[in-house]
Amino acid sequence: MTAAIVLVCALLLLLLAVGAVALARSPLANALVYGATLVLALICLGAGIAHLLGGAAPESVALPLGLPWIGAHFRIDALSAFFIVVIDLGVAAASLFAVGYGHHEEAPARVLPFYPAFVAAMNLVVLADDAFTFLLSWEFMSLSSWALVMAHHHVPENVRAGQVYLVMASFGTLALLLAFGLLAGPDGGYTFAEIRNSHPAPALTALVLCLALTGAGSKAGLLPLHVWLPLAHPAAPSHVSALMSGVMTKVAVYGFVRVVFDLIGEPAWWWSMVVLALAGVTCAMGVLYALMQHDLKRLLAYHTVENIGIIFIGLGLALAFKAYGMAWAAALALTAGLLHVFNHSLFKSLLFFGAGAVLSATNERDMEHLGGLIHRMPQTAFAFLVGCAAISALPPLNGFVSEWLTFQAILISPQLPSWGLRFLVPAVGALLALSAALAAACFVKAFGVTFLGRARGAAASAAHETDRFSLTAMFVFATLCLVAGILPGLFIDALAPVVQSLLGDRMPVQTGVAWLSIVPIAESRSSYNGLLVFLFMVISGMLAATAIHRLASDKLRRGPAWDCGYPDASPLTQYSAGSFAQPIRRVFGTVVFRARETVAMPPPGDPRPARLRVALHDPIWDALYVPVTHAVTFAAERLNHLQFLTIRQFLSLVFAALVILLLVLALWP
Amino acid sequence: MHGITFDVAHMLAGSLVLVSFLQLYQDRLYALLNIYALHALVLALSVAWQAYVQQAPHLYVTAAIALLFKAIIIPVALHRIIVRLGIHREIEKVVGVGPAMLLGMGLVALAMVVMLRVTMEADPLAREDLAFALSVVLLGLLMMVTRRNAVGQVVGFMSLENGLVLAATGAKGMPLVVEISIAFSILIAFIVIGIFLFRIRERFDTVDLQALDRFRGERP
Amino acid sequence: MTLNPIGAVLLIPVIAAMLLAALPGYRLTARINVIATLATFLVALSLFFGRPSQTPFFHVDDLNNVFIVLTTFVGFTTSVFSASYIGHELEIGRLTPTFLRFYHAMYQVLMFAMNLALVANNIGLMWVAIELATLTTVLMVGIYRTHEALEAAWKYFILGSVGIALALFGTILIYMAGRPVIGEGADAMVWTILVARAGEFDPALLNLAFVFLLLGYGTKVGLAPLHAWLPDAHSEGPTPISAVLSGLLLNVALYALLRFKMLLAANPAALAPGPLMVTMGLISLVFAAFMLYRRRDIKRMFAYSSIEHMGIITFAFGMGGALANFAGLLHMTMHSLTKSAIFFAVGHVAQVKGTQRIADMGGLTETHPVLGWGLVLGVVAIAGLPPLGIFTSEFLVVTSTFARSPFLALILVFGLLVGFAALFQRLNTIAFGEPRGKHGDTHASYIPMFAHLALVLAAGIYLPPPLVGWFQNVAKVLG
Amino acid sequence: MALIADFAVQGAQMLVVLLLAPLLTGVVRKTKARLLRRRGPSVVQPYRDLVRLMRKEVVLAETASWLFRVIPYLVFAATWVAASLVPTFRAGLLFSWSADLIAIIALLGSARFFLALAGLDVGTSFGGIGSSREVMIASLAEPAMIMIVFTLALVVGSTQLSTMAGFLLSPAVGLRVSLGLALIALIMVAIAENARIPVDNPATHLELTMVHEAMVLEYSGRHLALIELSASLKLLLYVSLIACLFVPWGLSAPGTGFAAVAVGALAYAGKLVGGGILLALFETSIAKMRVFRVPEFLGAALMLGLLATLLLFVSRSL
Repeated sequence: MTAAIVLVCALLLLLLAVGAVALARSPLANALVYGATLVLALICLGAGIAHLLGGAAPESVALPLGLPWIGAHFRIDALSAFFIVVIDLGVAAASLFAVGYGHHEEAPARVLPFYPAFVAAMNLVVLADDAFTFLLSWEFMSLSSWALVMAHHHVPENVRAGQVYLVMASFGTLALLLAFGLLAGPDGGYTFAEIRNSHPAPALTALVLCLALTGAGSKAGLLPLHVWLPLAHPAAPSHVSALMSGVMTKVAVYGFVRVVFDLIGEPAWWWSMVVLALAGVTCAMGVLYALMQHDLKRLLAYHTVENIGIIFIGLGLALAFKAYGMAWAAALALTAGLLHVFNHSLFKSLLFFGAGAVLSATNERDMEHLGGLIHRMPQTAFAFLVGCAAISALPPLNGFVSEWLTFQAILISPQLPSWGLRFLVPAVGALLALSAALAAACFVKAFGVTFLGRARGAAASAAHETDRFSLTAMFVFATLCLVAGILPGLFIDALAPVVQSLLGDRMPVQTGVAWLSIVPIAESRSSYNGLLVFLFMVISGMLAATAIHRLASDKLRRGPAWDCGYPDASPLTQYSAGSFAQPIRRVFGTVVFRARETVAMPPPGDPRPARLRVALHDPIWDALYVPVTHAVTFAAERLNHLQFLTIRQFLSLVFAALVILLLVLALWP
Repeated sequence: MHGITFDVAHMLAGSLVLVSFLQLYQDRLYALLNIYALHALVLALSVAWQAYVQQAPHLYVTAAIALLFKAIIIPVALHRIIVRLGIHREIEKVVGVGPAMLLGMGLVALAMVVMLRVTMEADPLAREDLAFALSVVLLGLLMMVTRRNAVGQVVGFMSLENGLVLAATGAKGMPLVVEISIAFSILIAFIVIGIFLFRIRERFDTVDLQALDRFRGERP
Repeated sequence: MTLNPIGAVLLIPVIAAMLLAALPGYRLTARINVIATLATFLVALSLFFGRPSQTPFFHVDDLNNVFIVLTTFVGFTTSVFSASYIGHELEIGRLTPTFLRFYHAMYQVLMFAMNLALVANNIGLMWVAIELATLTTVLMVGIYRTHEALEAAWKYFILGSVGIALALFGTILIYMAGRPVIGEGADAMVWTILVARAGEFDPALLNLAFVFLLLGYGTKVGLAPLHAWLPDAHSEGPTPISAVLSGLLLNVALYALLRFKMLLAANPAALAPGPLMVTMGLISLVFAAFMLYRRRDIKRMFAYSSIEHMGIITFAFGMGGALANFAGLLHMTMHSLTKSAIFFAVGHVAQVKGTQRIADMGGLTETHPVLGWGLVLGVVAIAGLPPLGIFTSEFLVVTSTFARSPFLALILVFGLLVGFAALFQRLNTIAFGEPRGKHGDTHASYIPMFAHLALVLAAGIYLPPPLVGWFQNVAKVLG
Repeated sequence: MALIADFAVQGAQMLVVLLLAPLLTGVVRKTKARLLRRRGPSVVQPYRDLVRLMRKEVVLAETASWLFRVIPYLVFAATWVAASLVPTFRAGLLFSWSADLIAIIALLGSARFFLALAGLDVGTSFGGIGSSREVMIASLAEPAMIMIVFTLALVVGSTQLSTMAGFLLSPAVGLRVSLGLALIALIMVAIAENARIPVDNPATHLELTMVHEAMVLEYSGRHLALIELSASLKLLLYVSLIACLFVPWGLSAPGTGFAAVAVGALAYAGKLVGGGILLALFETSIAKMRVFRVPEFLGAALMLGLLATLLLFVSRSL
């Protein structure tokens, strides 16, 4: 039933996409398309939640499409249902946001048709139950999102972003193609059922893991395959950026989980080493990249990379525990990972909505020209602040819960027999802690420079609060962030069937625990109660406020800023994003990005301003992608000479071919 | 089949290969043309002999074509073209005579090896004929790629084609042989006319390169 | 004979050719051209429902049935396209009425030749037909009489004739191989008989024959390193001809190659043609993929992409096995539809921009949305992105190969990726970004292009069972 | 009935930390003054300051936003909750399980997060200096702290403070290298977190050397009072954290009677005073370091923490 509902919705979405081509020009199109998408997404969402909470059995649908002798198989189990929920929740909010935001779109005809198609593709990916359908939907998802990235194609960077994105995407798809090729075997058992039953050799499964990691990782933004992400996500319209960052990367995670936890059977212990190492590095590097950014949306995109790292830490730990048959621990780790999937989809979408609101209000993505927006657009500022706090893993919001669970999972690692893991995991933990702290720093910068202080430019000082649809979308998600933060038990229990189906074990039931707190393993070991912490803070804050206002003074006088007695200087003397990040840049950047600061100080008496120039190098781009591109262009150059041979020379090629083949024949045994 | 017919056919085919070598050896255009005429003549003879051996009268047509068209008309026509276009008489080679000869030897050897792998069931005449034909074809191709002038290359192509006709006629009872030989003669005629029309003095290439350069500057 | 669809498929073009050679006037001739091709197509469609019994000269089986219909269909759509395209050419005076007459006649002759090659049951006849087709296209490539056009035609002619010669030698060898078993005379050239008895042939002769046929017909297929004529011919001839070349002629040549591969497959002692085809296929693929980067002429670029795809197809058939062969057949069909659609788009693009230089095009989706998006869709299809048909075939090729010989699959994937990047790099400059170059207008006919793309899209989502059935049968025979 | 008692104890704990915090600050100041041969203000001076500040009116910069006014309460609330969750004189309080050590660190993190935002809110250059340096220090201090938590949690098998304290009391612990390293690291972190010398100087008002003070430069009146109070709460928190983890003796176990509680209280008071004096000694015996030496200082702490964790496996494996 659920599968059927979602399939029908996907079909309708595709039809909507076709229809959107026709009526893209009309003024109603915006409301119509996004409204319809919103409704359909809500339907899917409802179906998904029902299936997940109802604990319904997996159900399959087979359609006579795709490869005729196989057909298109769709199946919804707990895992798919969970990701359906994640996807359609994000989509619903994005559509609601877009109902208002869409009016600022200068080229709606380039967005409206592809948006529903993109949504449909994402839903289909998680439903697909055979390799062909899966990859078809997967690549179609890339394609439609590519079209959305290319929406503002007048900006050269966007075109480049589209190029990098599509190439990386098809690289990933090809990797997955190979993986499924291995799993399906030479005579093409492409349905997942067949794949589950075929038990390939360990060497093969190892290869499959690497390929799956490459394929899914390149879409999720795992280092070093993340390069497209910070280019492509900001290039798209903001509601699409929200979907790409908040939801599409999760679909990639789904792909990884499906293949590695479901399809290829028992993991080997060292797999987790690979995953964990990559994930840890991704985490730390992602946030460091983010700290160096001044472009609000790009900063957010890099944080997606970081959070993907956190998620994969959870998955890697789950793999490790699974390999050693510690199902209960694996359940904890996997739950942590999946919970973070959900949480990240919430606050990252929220943050991108905020960025979109700022963008539409100021036409400015560069933080150095923003500032003081909290005065102009207070509600957006509030929602964005909640998002920042959540993504910085501050209690009592939801980001903290999943990271806390991840830490709890890390703390079980000493019970692993493998020495490699015992030493690796704490290091990964350190990286996780580091990136959490740096993330907080980064969002102090993001929020502080964008919304606080004084306006750094005319655009910022003329900004207006965004429309009510966008605000609704933002506040819904802000509330969800809080709810998921203070009542994590409910969400953990909702995830139980997923974990159960994948690992055969689950975390202890949380809803029964006193005071609604969560207990991953045992109360004596560790527990956390978001609700109580929240209430404590509220109560004590209120107490303090009332007490002081009652007993002491509540008088207040406005005056010029004190600033150690310096006269009020221009807004340009404020700390900018660059200067805020400078200490951290000096600590980490000099090593990681070979950051160099050069000061051009004019001689005394020279009125010219002094200039500080900062040079950064992207280590991964320089080390990996530049050589590849060079190699390709070089080869192309070389081969291109073959274009200008004379006919005689071409004939000699033919002649040579003939002689060689004859030689082959002559030497043939 | 009895010895003598076989030996004659064998001898003729072998001499065709020999003539191909002679062509490789030439470095003057007129001489080359004469040798080609000889080539065509030998071909005509062997085709005629095949016609006689196989009692296949239609092969005489092919022989006649070979004699008239290839041995007489084409060489004459090329003569006039050379005069009219003032192509200078020296043949520029890519590789010298010696190496060309060695290559030729190698090719013939290759042809033999390849053909002799054919089991004895196929009748010997066919095998020998094919072996020679293949060598002629290869030598013709070799000539095309080692000669720089258009005329030299055309001659190369024509001798290649002679090899084909030899093979076709050697294949006992093969239908369409005559048609094929006619078709090929027409093809050659086209090439010759082409050379004349496009004023290709030195080499095929002259039509192409400078053109290619301008040609949406795809050079690096 | 006339009641027989085969006869009709062959006769209609001949008659039309004579008519068109005789009649003056653009509108009329263009109409006749369209009508004739339409008629041929309809007749060919009837083959789906009833196949005539095979004769020593003609036969229709699962393999060529589909390709006859495909050829006649693309022939028809192309004639529709060429009606609008050539009209524009006449207006700007690139083409004179006399040449127009010649062009239409030749077009029909080409159709005839290709149909003949497809229905021929006699390998000699097939050879004749393919060479006829080649020579016709040579003449049409040179039709603009510009220096480049003549030069391209000349190159095509010379390389083509060598190919012809090699193919003929191969054909003779096949006859020689067949004769001892089947006996002298025409029977030893009838394909159906040959394939029935191929098991008893002398393997060495078969091998030798296949080598020559591979090179001879391979020249027509445009496999590297025999490809040299192809890019020039595509970029210099009139676009309808480029469309037919890429869409049909390459297919026909490959079809001929397949016929002979079947012969070898039927003979256990003969060397497996697989390795040869795999090697040539991979060489063509990777080579063409790299060549795509430096292309500045739009038609040349797509010509190279044709080489690339021919490489993929040859590779697939070389790998053999039910899946790979099926994929190869599917890919042939999809590629001819897609590539001709792309050339339809490219033709109009070149007309509105007044040049074939990629550098002088830009922001096409902005200035000419329908044309631009059509082109984008075409490139998306040709790059093997879903949900279009080529994705299916590439999916099958890659997956089935990797399970069997990972190393080859890696090369394949590498080539695919390189080509992919190049295609989109160019597409981005042509279709997106700030509009560049002049944008004139043309009374373009978009129906053919979108008809093809619609078919490709449909095939990507749903393949009709009968088609699949035929292809699977053929795949089995192909070994 | 028992529940009410538990509530009472919990409430007492919250009050105790709130009331003792300024005293600890006072003690430290007094001792430092003594060590510098000054008489120094009396130990209750901090209370007086707080009261005075409370009474004063707030002078708010025109450019300040609503957030600027909310933040002091947020910071205070977060710090107070965190402080009241650390066992002082009695383990296993009613709500002690509502947040484990990681959560407590995270709570302090949120306090810092908002304080840093406050520094940026008014839009002055000094606020910026303050917050940017603060987050830089924090970005190193927090991971170091987490590594310390790892070490302890791996020894104890829990991140629950009460459980930890209980375990560390038991003889099962023995003497471990890792614990020593962890202690040193913890002290270093505590110094950094509380803006003490050598990382930062709470007493300075020399613009370019201040970190914490620069951040709160724009605050006045009751807001400033709250922030000062939170600062001393934080100091108290760290002292009692060290106390309950490394010198847990005297800590009354849950369920024990009044006597035990009394002992615990006395012991706690002793530990506080001791801690304060030690801190003062340390501060007077060392000079403040340049801001960009701080990363090295904290990096060392982080390394120590990691080393402690890894050594743990070695020592275990023995």
